[in-house]
Parts: sequence; C-alpha cells; structure tokens
Amino acid sequence: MEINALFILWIISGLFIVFESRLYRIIIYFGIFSLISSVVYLFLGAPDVAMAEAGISAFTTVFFIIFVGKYYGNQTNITREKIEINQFFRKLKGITLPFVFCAGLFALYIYTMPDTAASTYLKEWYLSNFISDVGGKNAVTAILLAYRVYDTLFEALILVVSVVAVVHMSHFSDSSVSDGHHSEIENSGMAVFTLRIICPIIVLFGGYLVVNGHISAGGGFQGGLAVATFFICRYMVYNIYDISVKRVMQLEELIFLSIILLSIIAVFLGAAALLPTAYLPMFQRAYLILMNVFIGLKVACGFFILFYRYIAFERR
Amino acid sequence: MDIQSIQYLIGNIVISIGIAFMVFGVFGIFLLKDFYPRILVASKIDTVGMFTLIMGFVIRHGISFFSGKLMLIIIIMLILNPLVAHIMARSAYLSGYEVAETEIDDGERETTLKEN
Amino acid sequence: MIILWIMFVMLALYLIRVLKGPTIWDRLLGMNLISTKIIVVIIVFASLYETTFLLDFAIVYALMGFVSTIFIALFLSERKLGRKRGKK
Amino acid sequence: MIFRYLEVFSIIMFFICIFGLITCNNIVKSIIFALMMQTAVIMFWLTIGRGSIPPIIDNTALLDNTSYIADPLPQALMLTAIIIGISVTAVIITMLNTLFRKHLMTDWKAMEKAEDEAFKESLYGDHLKD
Repeated sequence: MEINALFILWIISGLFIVFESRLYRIIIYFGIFSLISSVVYLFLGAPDVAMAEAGISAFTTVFFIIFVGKYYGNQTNITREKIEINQFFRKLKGITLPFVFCAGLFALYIYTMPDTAASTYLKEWYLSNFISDVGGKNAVTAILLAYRVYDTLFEALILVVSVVAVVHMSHFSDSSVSDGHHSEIENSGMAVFTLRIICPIIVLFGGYLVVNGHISAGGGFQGGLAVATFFICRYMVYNIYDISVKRVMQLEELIFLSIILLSIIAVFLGAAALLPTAYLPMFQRAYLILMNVFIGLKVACGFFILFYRYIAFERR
Repeated sequence: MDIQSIQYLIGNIVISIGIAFMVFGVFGIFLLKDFYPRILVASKIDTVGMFTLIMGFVIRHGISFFSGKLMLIIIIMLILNPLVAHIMARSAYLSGYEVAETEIDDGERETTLKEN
Repeated sequence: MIILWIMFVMLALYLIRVLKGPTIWDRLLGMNLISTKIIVVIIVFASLYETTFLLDFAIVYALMGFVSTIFIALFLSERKLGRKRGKK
Repeated sequence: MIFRYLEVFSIIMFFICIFGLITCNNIVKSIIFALMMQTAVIMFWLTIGRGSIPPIIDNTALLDNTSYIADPLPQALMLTAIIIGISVTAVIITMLNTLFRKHLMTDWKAMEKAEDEAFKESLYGDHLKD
C-alpha cells in the first residue's frame, strides 16, 4: 500500500520534467526523480540496485550541473529557448497525444490479462545453490562475481573505454593538468572545516561497503562510488588540481588487468578441483572480498578521472 | 507495566514531538514569503525534528546494534544539515539575491520583497 | 505506520514547494528536505521490520544526497563571483 | 484474474518519457529523458521480480518458502545496466560539450541548421568566395 504512494510521487516528479524548459530547474527535478526512484527500488526488494542508483544520482547531477553552468556562463550568445504555450499545444494536436493514449491502453490491456505463471525455476536454482557454490550471503553478489563474471568483466571494460573516450573526445585532448593550480570556487571556512570532518567518514563507509559486500547489501560498485564522492569533497575542501590523471589512468588499467587475472585463476582453480573441500569456504571468501576490493578501486579510479576531467577541462 | 512497555511509551511520545517539529517546518515553508526566513525555519526545525525523531527510535530499541547505527546517523545529520543550509544561504547571498531587479541564474527577472 | 503516511504527505507538500518555489534556491531547499524525509521513511521501515541492514541506506542517502545539493549551490554562487572578477 | 498493476506505473513512465522526447527541443533535456527511460525499464524488471524479502539470506530457514524472496537475477543484470548507463552518459556530455564550444547553442533545430551551413561551407566554400 505504501509502495503505491511512492510510485505516484515518482510519476509526478517525472511529470515535472516534461513541462519545464529551464535547465537548472530540470537538473534539480532530475535529482529528486532519481532519489525517489532509488527508494522505490529499495522497497521492491532490490537493495543493491537502490544503493547504486543513490550513488549514481549524485554523479549525474554533478556532470550535468558542470555543463549547464557553462551554458549559462556563455549566455550572451544564446537565444533563450522557451517553449511557448501555443507551440506546445500545436505539438499536442499532432501525432503524439493519440500515440501516447494508444500506448497506455495497450499497456493496460496487457497487464489486465490473467497472470501466466512466470517461471521461477532459475530463481529457485540460484537461491538454493549459491551458498554452497560461491559462498557469502548475498545472492546478487554471487551472481555478479561468480555465475556471470563475464558481464562484470565487460562492464568494467566499458567503464575503462568510456574514461578513455572522455579523455580523447574532449576539446582539450592533452591530459596534463597544471599542478597546484587553484580553481575559482571558493568555500567558506565553516564549510571547509565541516567537510574535513565528513571526508574520513565517507572513506570509512565506502571501505565498509566494499568489504562487507558479500555478507550484506553493497559491493564493489557501491563502495567505489562512495569512495569517489570522497574526491568531490576533497576538491571542495582544497580547491586544487594536484593529482596527475595519467597515473590514475595507468592504475585503473592495472587494476582492470588484475581483475581479469583473478577471475581466470579462480575459474581454473574451481575447474581443476585442486583444493581440498575443507579449505573451500575460506578460498571462496577470499575470492569474493578480493574481487570486491579490486572492482571498488577500479570504479573509484574511473569516476575520479571522469569528475576531474569535467571539473578541470570541460568547465572552461 | 514492565520495562519494555514503558520504553515504548516514552519512545512514542518523543517520536510524536519530533513529528510535531517537522509539521511546524512545513507550515514555515508555506507561510513565509521570503527565502531567508524560509531556509532559517526549514533548516532549524528540520534538524531538531530529525534529532528528536531518531532519539525516539533509539529509546524504543534500547541498547543494541540497531540503535548504535541510529546514533551514527544522528551524528552525520547533525553535522550535515546545518552545513547544507549554510552553503545554500551563502550561495543565495553571494549571487546577489538581496539586490532588487537582479537577473537570477534561473533565467527569470526576480524582485525581492520591498517590505522591511 | 501513521508516521509513514505523514511523511508521504510531507513529501508531496515539499514537491509542491519545489514546483512553486519562486527562486532556484527554494527548489534546492525542497530537494534537501525531500532527501531528509526519505531518510526518515527508511528508518521507519527498518524499525517496523527489525532489519538492521536498511540503516546502511539511510547513511548512504545522508552522505550522497548532500554532495549534489552542495555542488549545485556552489555552482550557483560561483557564476556571480566569476563575473565580478571579470569586471575587475 | 490478477491485476498486475505495479508494472503499469513503469510502463506509464516509459511512455511519458517518449512523449517528452518527441516534444522537447533541447539536447540536454533529451539526454535526461533517455536516462529516465532507462530508469523506467529498470523499474519494470525489478517490479517483475519483486519480493518483500531482499535476496540476502541470513539464515537458511528463509529458503523454505522462496515466493517471498525477490529475484536476484534481474537485480544483477540491472546493476550492470546502471553503471553502463552512467559511463555512456559521461561520454555523451563530453561530445555535447565539444559541439557546444563550436556553435554555442543546445537547440536541436538551430544546431542542425548551423551544422548544415558549416558542412556546405566546407564543401563549396571556395566557389562561394569567388
């Protein structure tokens, strides 16, 4: 019953964006939208996805606000884009409104049909076997790190590729930042003092999420995102570009290689059944924790590079 | 009356006090007509309301792992909530919100209230 | 249970404030208030079903929600500062 | 007959996003609508495999009745989808930024016109000068 109220709030916050044409407002509405959607994920029984969405929403707002700040900074050359009401209703009269109504009716027709007993075979198989096969208590982590390692590997590869693309597609293609160069953002002394207290808490909590990923909700991605938010706070405290992006990129690629090596070693060890069964749970636990730590480090490095590129280069 | 029912009673009373604070915050947000009084009321009352409400839950659960985590949340909220309010008010002040007829970043022409 | 419904009503009211708010900072204030109300909702759920791990989420929302709010506020203030410096 | 109404919310959201994509003029707005469509699809998958207990098995007594436990497989798939979505979004904003440096606008039609003129100039620029 509570979930219906949350769903209705979700749809209302989505409708805000449709009827708005100013970019700052749209970004704030989008932040609210992703906050509410992550809560709905949580109450649908998907804690890992909810945590990832909560971390992602902070980064999307940061990326968009950097671009939009630049957009309004160069305001002199821009003709204001506002949808006039007449123009909007002219668009409504066209093909869109009947299309949307037909689509909605179609959806209603499909979901009022009797339930055709969805097969739960895979769910039961995973849930009953993962404790003996993989170890740990979190089924999602077991699927991510053992049953479907290839997914995770290619996802990590896509993150590496996107970091490379962001570095090489931008207008400023060289990756050198003038060391020790202060930025224009000024924070008050009180904010700096308080953020200094908060920063170690964020890093500690990220480490907790990473190490406890196989027992409770959390895991490599969520912990990595939490560690990456630490770098945002660090930027807001010191206002300085003093880490070379090249070294972090090399570190990220090295960690990616070690993820691949670790998973290959684990697959071959498991296939050969060389290990005595008495030590198997220990090795399983070590594998899960190591994989989580590596993935967390990699995600933290990747998002740190993305944030740094945006704040140092794309903002100009 | 055993100890647990007394705990629950006190906890419920404290929780309802916190809820009352939050409802005052809603009234403040809708009745006041300028941004600075609004953020004053919202941040102060919301921080106090959060503190009281979570303390109520701590009292309900007694000494356990659950209430330990709640205490951590209380500490984080007590640090962060005033900080966010401070930074927002500072950004509004630095952008020249007080000055009449300034062009706000939103792309609108805004006029602040003239009355006092 | 009553607390949950009060919180939902307050979420809806803050959404109205966000939609109506005359300035951009009112909207930011509404965003901050919505994130704190969401923390309260999660705490109430965790207390109802006695699940400790849900409280991790409250900490995550507290730590992540403020980052975006502070960043937007900083960028809003920064533009005006840059202009003043450019004039000098 | 079971009315599976929770899935309908995410379908409605998906079509709202399509409506927004059709009616919007701005590139930033259409990127945001694409992200919202992704969120709606993720929501659809999670509502299909929903359950009151998340798939974290503290004691094995929970496994006697698996119908209350949420499905772990869609959650793992959607977790990868979210990370891929944000990394693609970062690349898109970078590309948009290089375009913005060139034309100083984020309007689809005006941008298209400016691109066409730039392309024509690059093709026939020499003849036009004569």
